[in-house]
Amino acid sequence: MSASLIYTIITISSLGVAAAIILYFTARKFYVYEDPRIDEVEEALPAANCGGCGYAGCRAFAEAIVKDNSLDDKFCPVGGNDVMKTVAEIMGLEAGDQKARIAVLRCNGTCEFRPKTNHYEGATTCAIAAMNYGGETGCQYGCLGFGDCVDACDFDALHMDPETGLPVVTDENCVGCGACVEACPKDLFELRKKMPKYRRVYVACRNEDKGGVAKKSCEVACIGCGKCEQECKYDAITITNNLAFIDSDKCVLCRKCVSVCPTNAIIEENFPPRKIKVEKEAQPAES
Amino acid sequence: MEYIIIIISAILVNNIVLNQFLGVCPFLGVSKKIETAVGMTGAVTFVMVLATIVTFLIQHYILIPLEITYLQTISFILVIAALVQLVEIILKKVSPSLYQALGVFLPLITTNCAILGVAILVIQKEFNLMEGVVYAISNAIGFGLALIIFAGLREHTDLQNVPKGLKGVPIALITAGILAMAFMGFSGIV
Amino acid sequence: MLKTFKIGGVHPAENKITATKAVVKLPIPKTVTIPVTQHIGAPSKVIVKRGDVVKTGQIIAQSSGFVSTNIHSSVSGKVLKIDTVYDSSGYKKESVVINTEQDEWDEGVDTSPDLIKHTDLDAKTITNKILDAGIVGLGGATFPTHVKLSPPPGMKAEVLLINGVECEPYLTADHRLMLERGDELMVGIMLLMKALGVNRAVIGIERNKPDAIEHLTTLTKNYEGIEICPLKVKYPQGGEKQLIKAITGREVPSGALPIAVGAVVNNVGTALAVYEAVMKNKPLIERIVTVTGKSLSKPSNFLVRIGTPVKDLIEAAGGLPDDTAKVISGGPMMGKAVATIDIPVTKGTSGILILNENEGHRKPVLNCIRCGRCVEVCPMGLEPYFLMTLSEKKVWDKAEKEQIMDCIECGSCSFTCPANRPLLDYIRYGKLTVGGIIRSRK
Amino acid sequence: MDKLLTITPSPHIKQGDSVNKIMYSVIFALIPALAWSFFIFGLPAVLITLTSVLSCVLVEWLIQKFIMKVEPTVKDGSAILTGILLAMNVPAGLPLWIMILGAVVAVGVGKMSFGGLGQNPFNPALVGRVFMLISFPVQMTTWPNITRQVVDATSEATPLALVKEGVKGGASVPEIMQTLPGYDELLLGNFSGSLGEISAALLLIGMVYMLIRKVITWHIPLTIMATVFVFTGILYLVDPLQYADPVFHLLSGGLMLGAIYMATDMVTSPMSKRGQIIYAIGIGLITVSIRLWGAYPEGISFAILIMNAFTPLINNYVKPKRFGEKKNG
Amino acid sequence: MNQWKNFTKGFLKENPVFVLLLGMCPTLGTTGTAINGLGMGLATTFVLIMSNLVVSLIKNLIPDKVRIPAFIVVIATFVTIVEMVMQAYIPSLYESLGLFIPLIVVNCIVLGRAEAFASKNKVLSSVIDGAGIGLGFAFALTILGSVRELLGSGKIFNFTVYPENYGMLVFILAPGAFIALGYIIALINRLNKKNA
Amino acid sequence: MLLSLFGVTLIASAALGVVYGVTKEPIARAEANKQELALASVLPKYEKLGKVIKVLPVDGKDSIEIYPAYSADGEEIASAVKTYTYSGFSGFIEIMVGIDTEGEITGFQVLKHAETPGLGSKMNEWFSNAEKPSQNVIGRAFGDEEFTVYKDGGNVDAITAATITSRAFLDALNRAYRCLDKAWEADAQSGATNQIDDNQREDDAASSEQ
Ligand SMILES: Cc1cc2nc3c(=O)[nH]c(=O)nc-3n(C[C@H](O)[C@H](O)[C@H](O)COP(=O)(O)O)c2cc1C
Ligand SMILES: Cc1cc2nc3c(=O)[nH]c(=O)nc-3n(C[C@H](O)[C@H](O)[C@H](O)COP(=O)(O)O)c2cc1C
Ligand SMILES: Cc1cc2nc3c(=O)[nH]c(=O)nc-3n(C[C@H](O)[C@H](O)[C@H](O)COP(=O)(O)O)c2cc1C
Ligand SMILES: Cc1cc2nc3c(=O)[nH]c(=O)nc-3n(C[C@H](O)[C@H](O)[C@H](O)CO)c2cc1C
Ligand code: SF4
Ligand code: SF4
Ligand code: SF4
Ligand code: SF4
Ligand code: FES
Repeated sequence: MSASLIYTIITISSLGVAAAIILYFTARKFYVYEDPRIDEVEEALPAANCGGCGYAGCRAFAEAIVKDNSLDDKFCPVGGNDVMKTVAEIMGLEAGDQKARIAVLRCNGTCEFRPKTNHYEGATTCAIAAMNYGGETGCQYGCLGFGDCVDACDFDALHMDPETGLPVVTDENCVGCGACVEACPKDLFELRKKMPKYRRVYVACRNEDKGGVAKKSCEVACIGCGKCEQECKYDAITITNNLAFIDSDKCVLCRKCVSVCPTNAIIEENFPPRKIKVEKEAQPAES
Repeated sequence: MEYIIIIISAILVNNIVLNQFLGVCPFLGVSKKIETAVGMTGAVTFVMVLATIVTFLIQHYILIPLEITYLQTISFILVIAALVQLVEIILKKVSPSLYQALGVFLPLITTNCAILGVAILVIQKEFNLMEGVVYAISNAIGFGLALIIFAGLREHTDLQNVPKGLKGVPIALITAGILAMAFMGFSGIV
Repeated sequence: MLKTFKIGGVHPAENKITATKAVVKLPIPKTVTIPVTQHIGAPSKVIVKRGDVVKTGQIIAQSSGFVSTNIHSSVSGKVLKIDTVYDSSGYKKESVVINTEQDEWDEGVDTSPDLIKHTDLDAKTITNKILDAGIVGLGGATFPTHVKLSPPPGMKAEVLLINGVECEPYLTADHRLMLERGDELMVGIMLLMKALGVNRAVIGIERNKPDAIEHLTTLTKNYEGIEICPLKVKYPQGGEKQLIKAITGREVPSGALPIAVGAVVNNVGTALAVYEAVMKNKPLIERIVTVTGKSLSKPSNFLVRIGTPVKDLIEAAGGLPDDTAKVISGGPMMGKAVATIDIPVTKGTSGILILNENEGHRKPVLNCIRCGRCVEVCPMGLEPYFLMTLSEKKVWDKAEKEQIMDCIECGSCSFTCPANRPLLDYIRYGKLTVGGIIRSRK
Repeated sequence: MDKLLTITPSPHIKQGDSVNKIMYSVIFALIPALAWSFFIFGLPAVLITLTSVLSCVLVEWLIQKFIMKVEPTVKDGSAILTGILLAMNVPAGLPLWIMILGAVVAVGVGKMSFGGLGQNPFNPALVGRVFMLISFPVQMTTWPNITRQVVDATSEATPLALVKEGVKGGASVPEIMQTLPGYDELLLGNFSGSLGEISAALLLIGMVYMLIRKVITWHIPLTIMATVFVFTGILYLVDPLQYADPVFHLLSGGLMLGAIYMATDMVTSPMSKRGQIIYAIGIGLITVSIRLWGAYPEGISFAILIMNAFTPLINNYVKPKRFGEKKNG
Repeated sequence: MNQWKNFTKGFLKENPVFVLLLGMCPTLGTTGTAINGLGMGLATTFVLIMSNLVVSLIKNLIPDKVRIPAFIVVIATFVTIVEMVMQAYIPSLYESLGLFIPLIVVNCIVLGRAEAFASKNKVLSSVIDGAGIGLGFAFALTILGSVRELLGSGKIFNFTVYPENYGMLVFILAPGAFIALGYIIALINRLNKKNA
Repeated sequence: MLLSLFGVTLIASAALGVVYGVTKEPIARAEANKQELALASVLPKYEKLGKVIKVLPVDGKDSIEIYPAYSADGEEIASAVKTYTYSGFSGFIEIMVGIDTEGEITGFQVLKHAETPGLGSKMNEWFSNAEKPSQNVIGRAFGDEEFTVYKDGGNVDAITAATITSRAFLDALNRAYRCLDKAWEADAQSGATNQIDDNQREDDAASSEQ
């Protein structure tokens, strides 16, 4: 028994130490330069080498992170968020302190405001419809309503409103990632500065047609009349190509422009109801 | 004949992943792309054979003579871990291209039950060294076969509209289950 | 065995209702709307302004690059406005709207019907005249013809192929043209041969136009170097690469132009336009348009001025039937459905097809059952079902590797799919995106 | 304009064939063989088939309606077809509750879990069959006695099983053969087996119909038959005492059913013709190997499932000839 | 950190089997019956707790370069101890778990926890972490074992629920393990999503 | 660095050695226990066991162990035979079977097997089911004929859908009896020496140990 105890100790210790020594010398002899950050990142990872990240082990994962210099689509299930945060620090990849943004839809062309002029039967994605023509209504700038943006949103912040045929942003969920901006072939989403209580005032239209034409195709189209531009004291509104745009970094939410717009193209959201109701009946309910 | 039985048994009948449940983590982990699966197969074959030889020698020339076979687990895992790292270091220097193809999978292999499992099974089944090597190679091939087929299936299902709840791992497991079911057709061949 | 291309292909019902209807010249409309993008390539630059008085055949928009061309007024009158107007693309395009006053032609245009057979012009001059006349391919792609006639350095055309296939169902414009304007066509071909410096031209015609084959075969006796090649009826034989394969047996490599195998392909309409431009100084301001459809009361072939509203054509063909579901600019396989008939005829308008409720709707889309029919019929040897899935899931790198860019958008795949999959819709989207990715890499 | 025009991208016309037509043609092609088995096995066969079809359709309908929440598409006939084929793969007299379980697995696991029609990598009916075979080996290999003179209802083994057992027991094949039905009977189906494996001739008639209707092409079924014929032929020439002759192998067991109706399932077989040939050769080889050396007397189900698993790989590496591709261009 | 949360996270949110998909081999290989699954789970729990304990104790004594080998030695030691103890006192379980006992040493969870948690945290949290994750693992194995046993042979923990004849053998065999786990994970994903 | 690693391994191995020392006995006891339990379950009540006899069958690689059991009065009442077969569905099966002096089976227990759960694995219950005489082997005597399954013209009902396992099981039993028979014969011939010589080409090497 004591003999076997001694053998045990000797065997294991010498195995361990021999392994360490051999490794040490081979490592020196076969040294290859590598980005030191790889080691650092690897260090931060749990070394479980489980392949759960989809890469061939922790080192491969670390290499991929350093090589791509980004953490998109990369996640270590063992380490979880904590580890990923550490990795982000090592890589200097922190999201910086950008201003919080939120997505708004610059189209209010609901079925009611925007009469249909044709009927589409092709593949039901906005991207494909947009490749083929201007859309089911007279407005070739407006929402097509097939929800590419909804599919693109990873945060459950968008859904299609079956009544209006337009996507609706759920303010609480939107993280301002911009996926919807990318996805919309009509470029209808804008990331605007996030204001307290999700309040915002914006021109919900992208129609660049001349006033008459625009109005004909959609009741709430911006006709580029310029009244809001004159009304705004903060120079937040500019008009280009018959279309007004409110710069969210300049807008102070005074809401003056809203009342002067002859077509109700400017939308205010999440404000308490005004004292005197200015025929706003047509506005869709806010989410 | 002995060898043929060992080979067929390890590859088809008692497939290491689908039947014996060894190496399931990499089977699920690196089967998202066919190319990765092929690389992994190469690496596993290499390490499995090497590890089987080394552990065989340790068992027969150290543990058994000293009557300390209860140290099997700890000494095998130590040796395998060191071996994998050694191979990795050397490969990186000697053949960067081979390293790119196989080496990146090496760390994953240390914690792959298949390697240690086969090393232990070779001892348990009382194979001699040659049989052990053949057994290791066959198991590696069996692993690779299952892995590559599975990778193909997963690339396929990833492009299908699998119901939301089953997307990803669940459907992969179900696919693996049906694959295992199909492989049961081979049972009894040896 | 009749010649044809080897891979894939389909045979839709031909429905050539208007094959026996002689071309009718339509009266000049009251106003014409002439978009400045009627061709592939850079839009032309408008050089007239509101209130200008223009003559028929006068340049109103100028070529703005090598791959671009001139645009001429098709009537004489006053420019009413320059505005954005819907065209068959479904988007508003910059257009010149002209109020017709009378039909006064630009100087130098020979409007007489006499056939002129001989000219001493050299290749360069011919090509320049083609550019001046604003000629683009009339086979559908509207690719500026002068570009095709100037092969890139190092490449040499060996044979000119004339596309008289007209494989699209319903359309008969080219068929009528071959029957009625055979001699002018032949001269046009001789001119193209001269411009390219080749001494052999082959006209490919499908066997469903036996009268055209017979007529042109007799004519070829008078023109040296021109042959007729009857072809089996199979869509999309008119596709450039398929036609080259069918006639010469050569395959244009993936991503390469026809010139890589020494071929240049032109449509019969293009050849006629070349004749008129070179011999008569007449720019491309009119074309033959088939107006057809099963429910239409008077399907016809018309000779119309560019810029004529499509509405006028339909009126002339008996008016829009009540059971109309779809109006298509072009043929049923490759044409574009239009949202409104208030659009003008452009250089690329080969036909106006009116589909009724029975044939004009898509059926519900089912899951792909992987029957492989789309693969079987794809003339490019692609796997449409797979390309669609890759486009749907946005796996662009793989789509590129699967040669999505080789798709010629013939629509055989969607046509044949038993599950009614919108294959080509997605493949087009994939091509657009992958094309963008490839360009941005360069 | 008072009426809205319809817009779709091109092409604007469609060929007439549809998924429904394809599925119902296969069902139609199966009718002779199915009717024959009803005649041979009587009421139990009818019950089994009804149960199977109804369960398959119901499972699909329920899953689509209540779990996936999409418009049910049972009308397309694929679930009915799965049900019929599943029934044709089991012995008449199988307890109905097993049949129902098999149908649930076939459609629920084998098909709907992957997203429904066309998305499944494995043949659903075979998933169901193999599931039943592994789970209920006893019931699945209890064949009703059809030699109607004998009164007792003990089970009768299939010809394949008899040969296999016999060879294992040391008898030589020619000896065993004498106790078996002749080729004419195999062809016409007067012996025991699953519902669908009793008459090679009627199955072949169905194949001809499907070939004419262009529902399937010859590549898969004929290659499988040829492979089996050649492989078993070679073995037969080597040792006729150990191995049965190739015609016997072709006509017995589920080979015909599998080769004609199940291996050809377009959803789970390769796309390109070259790929289909590789796939079919694989099925042939595996079938024979399992028949001769495996634990199961019949191997075609497993062989098809295994080659189903290879299908994505085959699709990945065996592409149709591209236009403009260098080879013989 | 909130120790209770630390403990319970292993059950659903960070369940090593259902969510993290680690240690799949024993998960599938030892769950033919509920009791085997439970046994395996507890054996692993023991190793997890002990190795977490020791690792967090010695974390400051070990230089980084040899950290992994040292951890492996620690883990392997406890695995061997479990092995010997089981062999001595519960030989029947030892036999039915077979190869999977020594294989605990390569279970990614164990090394992963040692590295990711124990080597960075205090002793108490490390032990709780080990216990939580380990019991989560045991919980998962027991569930899977019960489901397979129930469907396969009509029993749970050897207690007959319905006659064995109606059992679906496939669930005791390899394919059933994959399939059952697949559906369980789908279910758990759904639960986790609802809770989140 | 090396030192700390050395330290860890040192402590670890020491701990292991200690645990090994502690569990060595119980492990051995557990093994012995198992053996005893098996013996007790297959044999009728006995007082003490005799010397183990090892017999190497001609068609096997390993010897078969025979444990003769004696009653209180020293009379041999039965023997437990640890027998095996390689022809199971998954190969090796090891069985302890008790056979009394009349050649009747007093009990059996499957010690090791890898047969399919739910099929071949049912050997223990199947062949000892007292309600089904056609499949129960306990109480049956080995005679001139060996046990075979019905399918092969024999007299034992095979496990449903597991004929292969059943054949193997009976093969192991038959082997046990053949060896036991041999041992008895040798006993009868050469008295206490336990030396057996083979006249039915059964065996050539047999020896006895403690
Ligand atoms: C960017 C571009 C460059 C081209 N250059 C040439 C050329 O140099 N020579 C030529 O003969 N055709 C050229 N083509 C024309 C194409 O080969 C083809 O004839 C044209 O796209 C119309 O073909 P389709 O009607 O079959 O679609 C070019 C086309 C494109 C899009
Ligand atoms: C699918 C497909 C079918 C086509 N069919 C015809 C046709 O029937 N007739 C034709 O003249 N051009 C057809 N084309 C256009 C030709 O490919 C080619 O562009 C044209 O013949 C070149 O002549 P052009 O530049 O004078 O138009 C087709 C193109 C495609 C892609
Ligand atoms: C996966 C699988 C496991 C099997 N396991 C066994 C087994 O453990 N024992 C056995 O005798 N037969 C087993 N068989 C069945 C045999 O291969 C064979 O079918 C059977 O023994 C002969 O049928 P019978 O017993 O009904 O006459 C198994 C079959 C398969 C496919
Ligand atoms: C020629 C042909 C063969 C088929 N064979 C099968 C079959 O063997 N099993 C099955 O479940 N469905 C079969 N189907 C129906 C259908 O394709 C199958 O249910 C799909 O796999 C479901 O996605 C077949 C269909 C066709 C057209
Ligand atoms: S995609 Fe991003 S920016 Fe758009 S709604 Fe969703 S979270 Fe907000
Ligand atoms: S906002 Fe854009 S992406 Fe979203 S539905 Fe409308 S058109 Fe499509
Ligand atoms: S034709 Fe349609 S159903 Fe058939 S493979 Fe192609 S896309 Fe799928
Ligand atoms: S549209 Fe493209 S993919 Fe479809 S058949 Fe034609 S070339 Fe092939
Ligand atoms: S537990 Fe991870 S590979 Fe086996």
